[in-house]
Amino acid sequence: MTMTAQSSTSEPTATQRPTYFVNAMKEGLHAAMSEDDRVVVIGEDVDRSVIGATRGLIDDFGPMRVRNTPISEATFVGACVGAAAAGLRPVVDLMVGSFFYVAMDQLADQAAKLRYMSGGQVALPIVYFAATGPSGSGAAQHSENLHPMLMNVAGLKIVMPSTPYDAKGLMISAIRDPNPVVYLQDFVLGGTKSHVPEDAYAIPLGVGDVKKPGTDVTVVAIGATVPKALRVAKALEKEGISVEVIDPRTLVPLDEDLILSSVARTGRLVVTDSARLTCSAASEIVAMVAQSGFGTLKAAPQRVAWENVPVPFSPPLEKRVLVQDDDIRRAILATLA
Amino acid sequence: MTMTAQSSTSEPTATQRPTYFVNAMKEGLHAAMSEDDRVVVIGEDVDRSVIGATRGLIDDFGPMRVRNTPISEATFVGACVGAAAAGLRPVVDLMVGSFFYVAMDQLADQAAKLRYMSGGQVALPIVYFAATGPSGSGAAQHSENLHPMLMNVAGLKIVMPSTPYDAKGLMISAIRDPNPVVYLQDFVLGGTKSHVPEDAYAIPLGVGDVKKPGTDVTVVAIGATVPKALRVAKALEKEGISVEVIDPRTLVPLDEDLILSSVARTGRLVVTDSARLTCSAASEIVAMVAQSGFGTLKAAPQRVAWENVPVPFSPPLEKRVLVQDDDIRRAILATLA
Amino acid sequence: MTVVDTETGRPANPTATAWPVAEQQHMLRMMIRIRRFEERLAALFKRGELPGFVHLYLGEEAVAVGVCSALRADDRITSTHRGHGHVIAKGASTDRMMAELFGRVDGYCRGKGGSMHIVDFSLGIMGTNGIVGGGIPIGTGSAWGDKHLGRDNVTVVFFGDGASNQGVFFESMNLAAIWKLPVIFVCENNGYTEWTPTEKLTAGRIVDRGSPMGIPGDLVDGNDVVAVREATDKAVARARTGQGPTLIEARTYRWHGHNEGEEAFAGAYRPQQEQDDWRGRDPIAAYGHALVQAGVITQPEWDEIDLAETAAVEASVVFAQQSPLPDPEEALDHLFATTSTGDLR
Amino acid sequence: MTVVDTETGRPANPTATAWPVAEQQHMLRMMIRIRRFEERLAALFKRGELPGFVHLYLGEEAVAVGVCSALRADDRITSTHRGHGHVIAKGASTDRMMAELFGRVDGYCRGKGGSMHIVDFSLGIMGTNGIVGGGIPIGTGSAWGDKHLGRDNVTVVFFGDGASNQGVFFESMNLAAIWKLPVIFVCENNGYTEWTPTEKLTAGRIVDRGSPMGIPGDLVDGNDVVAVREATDKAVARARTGQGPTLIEARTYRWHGHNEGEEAFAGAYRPQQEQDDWRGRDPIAAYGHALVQAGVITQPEWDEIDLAETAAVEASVVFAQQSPLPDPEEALDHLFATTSTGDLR
Ligand SMILES: Cc1ncc(C[n+]2csc(CCOP(=O)(O)OP(=O)(O)O)c2C)c(N)n1
Ligand SMILES: Cc1ncc(C[n+]2csc(CCOP(=O)(O)OP(=O)(O)O)c2C)c(N)n1
Ligand SMILES: [Mg+2]
Ligand SMILES: [Mg+2]
Repeated sequence: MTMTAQSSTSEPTATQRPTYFVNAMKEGLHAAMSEDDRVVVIGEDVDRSVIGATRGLIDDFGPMRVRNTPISEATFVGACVGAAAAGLRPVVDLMVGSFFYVAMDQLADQAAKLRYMSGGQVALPIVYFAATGPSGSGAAQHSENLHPMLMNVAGLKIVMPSTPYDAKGLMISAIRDPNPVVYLQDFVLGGTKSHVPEDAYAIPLGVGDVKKPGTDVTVVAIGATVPKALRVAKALEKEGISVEVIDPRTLVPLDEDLILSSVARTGRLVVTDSARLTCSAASEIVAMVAQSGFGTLKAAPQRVAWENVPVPFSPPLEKRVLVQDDDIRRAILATLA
Repeated sequence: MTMTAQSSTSEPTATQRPTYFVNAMKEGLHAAMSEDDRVVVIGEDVDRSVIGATRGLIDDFGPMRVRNTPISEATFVGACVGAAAAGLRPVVDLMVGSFFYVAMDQLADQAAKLRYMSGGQVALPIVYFAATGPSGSGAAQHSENLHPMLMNVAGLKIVMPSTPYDAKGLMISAIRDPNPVVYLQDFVLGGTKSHVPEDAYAIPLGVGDVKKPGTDVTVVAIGATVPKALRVAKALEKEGISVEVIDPRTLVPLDEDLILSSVARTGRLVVTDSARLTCSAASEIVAMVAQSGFGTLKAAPQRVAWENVPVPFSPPLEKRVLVQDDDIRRAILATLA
Repeated sequence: MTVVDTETGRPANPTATAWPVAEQQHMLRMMIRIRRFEERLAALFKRGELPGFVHLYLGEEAVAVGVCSALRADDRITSTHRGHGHVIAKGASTDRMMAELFGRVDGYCRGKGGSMHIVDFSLGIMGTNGIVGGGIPIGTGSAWGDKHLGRDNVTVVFFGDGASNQGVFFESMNLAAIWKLPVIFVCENNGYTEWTPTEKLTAGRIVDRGSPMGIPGDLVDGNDVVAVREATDKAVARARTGQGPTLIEARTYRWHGHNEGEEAFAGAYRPQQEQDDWRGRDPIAAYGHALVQAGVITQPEWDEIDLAETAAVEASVVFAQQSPLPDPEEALDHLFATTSTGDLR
Repeated sequence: MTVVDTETGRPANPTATAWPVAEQQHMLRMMIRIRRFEERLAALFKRGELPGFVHLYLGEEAVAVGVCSALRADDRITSTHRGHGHVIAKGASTDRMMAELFGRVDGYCRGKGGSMHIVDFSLGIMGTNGIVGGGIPIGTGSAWGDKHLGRDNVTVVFFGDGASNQGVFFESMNLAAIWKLPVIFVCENNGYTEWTPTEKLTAGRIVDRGSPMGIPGDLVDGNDVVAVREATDKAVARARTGQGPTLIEARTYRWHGHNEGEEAFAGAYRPQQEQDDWRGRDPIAAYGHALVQAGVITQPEWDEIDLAETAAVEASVVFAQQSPLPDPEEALDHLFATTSTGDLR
């Protein structure tokens, strides 16, 4: 847990520089490609990179290890299964999270299941990453967050960092992991900046992080809702309410112990998710705590997630659908009422 | 709610005959095709019907209204969007639930969203149905139940009946509904039999059904787990434990009031789902009650669902992964401990 | 030969079949409308006045107009992420388009859709689409619906060279072929899939991809509105008379980036010479001059059209800016229909 | 002309290139092994001894053997729901296959996979597949992996006529064409997609579907093992020497139903005459007699092979029945790897 502690509490050291989230991802990719030449990155326009995480990698690793694909998501997502079995360690840039839909069979029915169906004959080290979720009027077909769906598919690890520091360390772990990993960069976080060490480091999958310690209420926040929860927590601090903010960082495996032990101390739970409410990660975590930590709950656990509609285009409509600071604040206060 | 009551409590009347589940679905299809000639059924081998729900319809409605498609799920699922906008009321037999994966973009990103994205300009009356879930050693790629995923996709109504009576009435409502409806026939229920009225009747979407009244514990059961829950409830009756078994019948919209009011009476909740646990409908319902009915809960709510692995082939392995009567029984007793 | 227009007695465009003068002028007008609309969007985007991102159609106007001018009002189209030209050519109101792009309540989708989800079912516009290839099965299904219901409507499916590598393109051609559907697959090959040259991603000629299924392919100069129109006329005739689908590949070029603002990060991925050459083949200038040459239109008339369309686009911007933003609570409307007849308020 | 086998001095099969006698006998043996294995499964299924459902390969043996006999041990295949023949031809143990089909712990997947998920990576068998078309991208990726890693392995992707209407087939051909991948697409056209005649669902000839992408197509008699083998030899040579993919369409016929037990509900969907004609073209009888004719094998040797293979299949049934069912707790194993080197226990 040192690494975990470090990520949330450590002061920037000499070797750290302020780094954008997408560049932290790139540093992770670069480190993994440098340490293992079986690591290849493919996707649409990965040479120039629409979102940015692969931009410039081609200069160091060439067009065979940073390779543009046709717009054939189902095929290149599935091709990585065969390639991984043949000995590559493919990393796929799906560009935008919504595009996972096009490749869902190859992802959920092939990549996720082949190892299990074969009785463990093969390991499939593959990373599927994308910028995901709302980007600001990206509209319904460019704003989906599929982690709730993919959590229901056994066989995929799911990573969803909220800081540049975590983004780099989790990218390295995701690529080193011998299993298919879905790595989701919540779109709006891409341009956030914080201190990141220059050299490579790994953050283990399945270890959550206490982004802010607190005693009165536990807020589990996912992806883009983490900075929102932290803002709200800091504001409530002034009102004498001590909020603990936990970022699971990986949704599969999920650090249930960290969440349960926090709730055991605070007795109050809010889960805020960067996804539609129904069958969301927020629902899963609330249900998990309700079942395994019922005795420790002093008040009704609260879910804060998107409205159950597609993400609309117009700014005021989009704002109405997505999670706002005030929604989190109200939910926290509700657990204290 | 008379219909609801009727479905669970009414004695077979003169006009009712013992009917297999798949044949009840067929009666619903037949009634809907008879009342509206814009209703067409397409899918792979729907003329002869692999599962059975469309078998023989071609004799009454001909090859243009009961039409075989190539194995191109993404395309014929999406084609129904255009056809519905043009004035047809397509009903699609996807055959097996797992095959939804292949068509996920057209289902979740197009059919589910076009109406909303267009600001309500169009209604898309489409039914997508399939035999779904484990069928007995169908193995990982023929045993998926996708209702948890699809519940997270706003814009699809989701129907999952547990009795032949409900299967017929809900099929008719699904086809009459002006929206895309996913209708899931949990595979193992296909061969179950009960009394079904000969003439057409509609069971409204969004209205759950109390399959067995009780006072001590509320069990919400979904799809294939309903008969299991009823067996367990009857057995516990002898031990002096009164279990209320609720079948939501439609998961979107979900009859939250029926569930909350039952828990308000019993104070105890078990939700059993015919799906993997993580982000399942069971998680959603437990979370919903934990948030909205916390004060009424006397004990930790319990989820009973599949293990978080693909469905294996070998019978003892499959049995270990799926929900068994004993799992439900243990969960009920746990809420009373 | 010189075809004389019976209405006006003026010689019609010699390069074209004998279309009425009014129709030829209309084709020019529609290309100009698209041009001015897109130019205005480029400026608005630079000034940060448009939410989200936009993909402009500048330079490709002859494809949309050549195709849609061959369609009836009750024919349908499905479009792409680069769809403004298609929907304008199919008759969309630039006021309501602009309002939609501004996210206003008078927009086509009341602000819910934006650039990639512009819909007007009353005009047969079944939607631009945010998913590459996403509209192909939908348009194919629209043709199936019309055929099943005994109508003689046709549906045009617009898509790009990049979309020609999506499986649904082939699946839909196969379905259209075996069911003999009245659908026309129009591939706009602008030489690039985002920032990658088409030939690096796409094996062989797209126009040939239907031939194994017996679908005739027609390769046309996408910057020649007359050539596009004539190819579409043939395809429409086939479709309306029950002879099934046609694949048209129109070679063209986009003048602007894949999306506005890409200069910031895409780098230079297209040779300047190539860009200059294509700009030298401006489909509007070419057609306009041909019409002047043929005496179908005078330069003043042409200037008049341009002024009028430029003014109309300005008016659309004003219309959009004056339209209110939607009430946030509207975000919860329109998910499910309660009656089958839509409920556009 | 008569080719003489250098080892034995006996004339080799005149219809074939000069393959060693042992190899020709081996091809016959493998077809017989598949035949006896599938016949046994049919009987076991009737007696309700097999969990789940099975799709038998009877009548199509020449395709699997013609193709796989042209492959090296380290070449790979992806297969289908009708895959027993493919994996046997690629060298799978019938003991472990049978145990898998019985759901026993000595099965290839320890009972987790069953008929539609038989895998042996050590033999390059990347899996039968429950999703029609599902194996096509996987095999294409396997070829990409080998090429990237500088190996000269080839991968064969088996699929049916019905699968040729899945989008991934075209997408994978396109990727294989632009990346010049060492993959061979082998379409087994047995005339039916489940219970529907192929031509009712599939526009044009499948063998032509790669030509727009520059992929050579080879249409062969799928009941002639020599023809299949020769076509595959050509395709393998192309693939190994970096010339890219080939599409082979093998026309054949399945003797049994789409799946065992279908008689109960499918009804008669294939003309009796058609079935009789194809059974009259038994690929095993044809090749066996050709080899006897050519003096490559004697009738007693042939009978000997058949007896041995029949006995071996019997032994496989015993092996399977004596293998224990897996411990239920194993259901929770094998989801995630802890090391990259697999962990088959
Ligand atoms: C399924 C899917 N994959 C990727 C994208 C991202 N994307 C948007 S446009 C585009 C390129 C499309 O190229 P083309 O079809 O040639 O159309 P053009 O932009 O050239 O008009 C891509 C990759 C998308 N929107 N949908
Ligand atoms: C994606 C998907 N759709 C449908 C099915 C059901 N199904 C299994 S086999 C089959 C027919 C396949 O026909 P073909 O490809 O010709 O292979 P054959 O059975 O003739 O060997 C179908 C429709 C499936 N398994 N997967
Ligand atoms: Mg293009
Ligand atoms: Mg077949």
